[in-house]
Amino acid sequence: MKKLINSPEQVVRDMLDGMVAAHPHLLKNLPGTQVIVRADAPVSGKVGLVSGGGSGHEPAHAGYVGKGMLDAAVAGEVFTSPTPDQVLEAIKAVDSGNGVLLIIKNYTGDVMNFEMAAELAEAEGIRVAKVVVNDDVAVENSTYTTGRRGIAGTVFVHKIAGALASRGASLEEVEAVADKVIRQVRSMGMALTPCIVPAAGTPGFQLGEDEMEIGLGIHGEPGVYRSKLLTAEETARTLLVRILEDLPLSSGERVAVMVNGLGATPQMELYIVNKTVSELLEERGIAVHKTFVGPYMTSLEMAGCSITLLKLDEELTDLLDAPARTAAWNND
Amino acid sequence: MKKLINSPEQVVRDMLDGMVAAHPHLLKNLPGTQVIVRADAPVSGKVGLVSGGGSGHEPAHAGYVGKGMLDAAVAGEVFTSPTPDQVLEAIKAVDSGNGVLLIIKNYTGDVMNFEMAAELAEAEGIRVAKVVVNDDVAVENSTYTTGRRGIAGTVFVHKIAGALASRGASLEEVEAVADKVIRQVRSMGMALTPCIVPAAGTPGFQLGEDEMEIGLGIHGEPGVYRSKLLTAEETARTLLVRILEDLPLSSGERVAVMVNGLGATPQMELYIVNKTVSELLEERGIAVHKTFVGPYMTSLEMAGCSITLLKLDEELTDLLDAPARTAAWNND
Amino acid sequence: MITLKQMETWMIETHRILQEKKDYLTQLDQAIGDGDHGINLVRGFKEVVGNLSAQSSPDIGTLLRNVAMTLLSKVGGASGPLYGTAFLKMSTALKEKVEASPEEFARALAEAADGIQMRGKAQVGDKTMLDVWKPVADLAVKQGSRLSWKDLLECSRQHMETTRDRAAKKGRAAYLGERAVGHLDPGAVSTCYLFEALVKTLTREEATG
Amino acid sequence: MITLKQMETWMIETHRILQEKKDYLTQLDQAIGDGDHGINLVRGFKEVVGNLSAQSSPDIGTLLRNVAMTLLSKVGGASGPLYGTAFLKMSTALKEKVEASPEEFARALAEAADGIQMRGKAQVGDKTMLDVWKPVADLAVKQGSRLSWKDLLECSRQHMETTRDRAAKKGRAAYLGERAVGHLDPGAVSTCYLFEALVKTLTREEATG
Ligand SMILES: Nc1ncnc2c1ncn2[C@@H]1O[C@H](COP(=O)(O)OP(=O)(O)O)[C@@H](O)[C@H]1O
Ligand SMILES: Nc1ncnc2c1ncn2[C@@H]1O[C@H](COP(=O)(O)OP(=O)(O)O)[C@@H](O)[C@H]1O
Ligand SMILES: [Mg+2]
Ligand SMILES: [Mg+2]
Ligand SMILES: [Mg+2]
Ligand SMILES: [Mg+2]
Repeated sequence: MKKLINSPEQVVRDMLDGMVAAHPHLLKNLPGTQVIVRADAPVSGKVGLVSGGGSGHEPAHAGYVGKGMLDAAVAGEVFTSPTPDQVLEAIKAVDSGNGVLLIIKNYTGDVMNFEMAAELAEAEGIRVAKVVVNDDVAVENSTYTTGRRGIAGTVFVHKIAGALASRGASLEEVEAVADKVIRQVRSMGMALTPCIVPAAGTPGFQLGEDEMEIGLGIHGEPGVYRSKLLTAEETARTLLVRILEDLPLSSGERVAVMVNGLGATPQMELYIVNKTVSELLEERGIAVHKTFVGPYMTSLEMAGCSITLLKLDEELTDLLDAPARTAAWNND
Repeated sequence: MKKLINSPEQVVRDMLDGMVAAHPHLLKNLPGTQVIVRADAPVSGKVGLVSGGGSGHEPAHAGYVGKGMLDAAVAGEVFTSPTPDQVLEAIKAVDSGNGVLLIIKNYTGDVMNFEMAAELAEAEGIRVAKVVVNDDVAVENSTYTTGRRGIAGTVFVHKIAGALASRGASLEEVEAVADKVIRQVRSMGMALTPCIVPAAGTPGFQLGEDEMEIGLGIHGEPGVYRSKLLTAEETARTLLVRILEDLPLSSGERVAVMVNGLGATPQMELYIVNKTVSELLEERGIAVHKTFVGPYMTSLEMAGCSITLLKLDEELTDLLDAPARTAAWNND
Repeated sequence: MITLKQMETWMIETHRILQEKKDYLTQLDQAIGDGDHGINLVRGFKEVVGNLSAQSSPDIGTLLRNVAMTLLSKVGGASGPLYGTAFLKMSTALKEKVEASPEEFARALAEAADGIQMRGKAQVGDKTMLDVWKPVADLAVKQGSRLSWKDLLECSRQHMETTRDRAAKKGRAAYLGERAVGHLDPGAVSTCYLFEALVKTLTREEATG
Repeated sequence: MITLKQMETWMIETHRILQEKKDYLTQLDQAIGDGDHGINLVRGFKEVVGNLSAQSSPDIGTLLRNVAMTLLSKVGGASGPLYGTAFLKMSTALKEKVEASPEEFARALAEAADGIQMRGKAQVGDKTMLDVWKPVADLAVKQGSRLSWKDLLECSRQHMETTRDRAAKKGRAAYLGERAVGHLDPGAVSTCYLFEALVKTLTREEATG
């Protein structure tokens, strides 16, 4: 295991410290916790937005804390949902009396820990709403099972719900727009290499030199199936076709695109993937409003990418374009 | 070699296409070239800024083309300086009559190719000035040898010269401020893993599981020496101490910090490195004005990082903070 | 009767086994999950054991409540709320008891299993820890005062084994579909260790005490 | 006399050898540079050879000028401007010639070597291609009309070998300091191939023609 770390036990603590040190005007750490909140939290008159999950997805989630996006991010251990007490601290720190929306990625652990925190917060008189992001089309969308995972599409939920909240909308309105994004966003990922959870010290799975995993999440787990190594074009096509099966788009409709790097895939390769994505969308007459290419929701040092499409209407377009200023998302 | 590419011969072309497809409002590709220019080039009344070099450093250099930074970026083959004819096309495309500044990283090839282009442009009546960035303290600063390399500090030159140019300064003024940044910026890098030039297909060097390279550039070359694997703290200290030997800073002075990822090192590890950087600077009483953590100047899929310090005065601070809007740098 | 002291020893023994099996649990979770199950539980039970000396509990209910709160705030992931809920339910069932009869303990196990089901919304057969908790609790309730620890351990091991040949419906393994078949569920295995520790504690003390 | 046709064959032969030695040049450049030297030169000379049929040149000067322009616009890196300059200088020295005497060719080589030195600002001994160009040109000028292609090749090989034991002062290898000692300079090796191709072309033609 070759990593720039001090010790496997310390990675989350050190990372949060290094992050706050880098962005002191944007972020602060709630003392004694793994919670990062906006430097100016709680923002009065505004619904608070809290997200989080296991660590190892940087810049998610603390990189999206700031004006126009999240108010707090709760960092669990690597790939391990944060505990209810930590989420509760985040909720309390960002509530200004207008209620708090929890943006949860659909994993059993995240859902249970955030739910328990919500129960505790409500017991303390704070209004809490929850949305659960499940954008990964690689897995079956079934109510009998865990259902779909939340992956990179979550960042669009942060952005859009954050924009509406910063305009002073109510908790119900912010929850509704978050739900709308969730209904209209789909993603799928693949990996060329596994990653190593620092405390485990060994890769989550083994891949041959000529193999790749298709349809995997962001926790170093294996994918839905293994494939021969594909070209960038074949890879993009495979992921995009599956997404479009699930989110039928007619010619003339508009989307936002995210080509997300999983941690070790450089910008060059992501742009090569985007070339095909943009060509395939153009072929189908689907208009691309904006494209985001980079490491937005990673899986430690995994090599690979995911593709996300968000179907836009006027409201979502306007909120996506609204200003935001965070460590990892900056637009004016 | 596991990469998301279509073929080794096509990586630069595909990457540029994918990049322009992602940022059509910001960037355009000069037909028949590997030159990316601002969508609104040439900007009238403004000195044009041209940079570039081999590919494989993405988001450099095209990621810094846009309002407040570069007007054009010339992409060579992977790790290979672009040819004079390409650089000439860039110069011609961005000159609005106010002259063009070439920002060159100090490599024999880059210097020679850009110089030849400058000669050709001058023969066509365009005023051209050149600055050569040599921020890498890992190598001896000697006039008898090639001298120091240009690495991540180059991005600060783009930002600051770009800001001054966008305020309508003259070619001489823009050149002078670029030179000032070059005098005040120092960097040093390290790697945990080598990278693979696509057309070569094999790694540039081999490293054992418990080894790292210290003091290396951004072209997949070996470093100045090989070391046992160090912790993030030891690594940060090693690089920073060497930088501070070369750029003595007294307590109370101000710097901008860049912790740059080489391509495969995720944001988590970069923040862990930054924790130590910020602590060491604080110990010495050096004030950090701003910190940039991320993949700004990469070396394909190399794992590792570089640290850059830029000594600030009032002028540089103001220009660093000035608005810019490019694919990889966005502040308002 | 089961004593407060035995309950404490149970926690120490659980921590010891988990520590010993940490890498194995990691491997199981790497195969069909995200590789952190052993790490999560060891982090939690280490804290539980550390707290035992710090905060001495007057009764079993208090002890198990402290265990629950520690697990809830230290484990995280899916197993944190699930084990936390299980211990919270047991603590309520054994509230203020300084010792417990086998029937009382069996009822506490049944409450714990129901708590896991309520919290995780899984069914038996979904390839989760519930696949062990539920049959073990049912057996204990059925045997009542004639509760055999040997039978309980046997039952726990057998049901852990049943998770191997199933596709998962809940938890991370569910994402793998058929690819999960052939692998034991890590939470079922850790549950089995919890019961091993229990049986080892109770039978050892019976023998010596 | 050296003919226009022979100059064309020289280019074809150079491309053939470079193609054959591409991986070796890559390895040499990986050891002390960035691993692209073979790739760069093959890209350039492939284009040179491709252009031979497309644009037929009336004289040696024109041919070598076309070669120079192609190398300048296709090779890039350090070797592009250097080889480009070398051929540009040769083309000027052999302007409008349809054939060249050994003395004339020797003078062209001397111009080329000076061009490389002017462009790259290196000294002999800096562990660059100049370490081969300069002594080879000097020898050719010295021998003049009695120019022995065998001696020229010998000289080129010997001086290529001298780059092995030096630390580099110019080019990327300079960054490595003492770590570069023990490795041949890739540009010196490719220069040697250029001369191998030349000698092979000229002696073969002499033999048959
Ligand atoms: N809905 C559920 N109901 C019961 N047990 C579950 C459920 N989801 C997951 N589990 C259990 O949790 C275990 C995984 O725990 P752990 O690895 O610590 O958490 P995570 O899956 O969040 O990484 C699984 O092996 C399974 O036994
Ligand atoms: N200043 C110089 N003068 C002469 N030759 C040089 C100089 N710098 C580099 N070279 C030659 O160029 C060769 C490297 O070429 P190449 O690998 O194609 O370019 P780059 O170094 O830009 O990757 C070196 O082996 C050396 O022979
Ligand atoms: Mg987990
Ligand atoms: Mg090169
Ligand atoms: Mg797990
Ligand atoms: Mg080279």
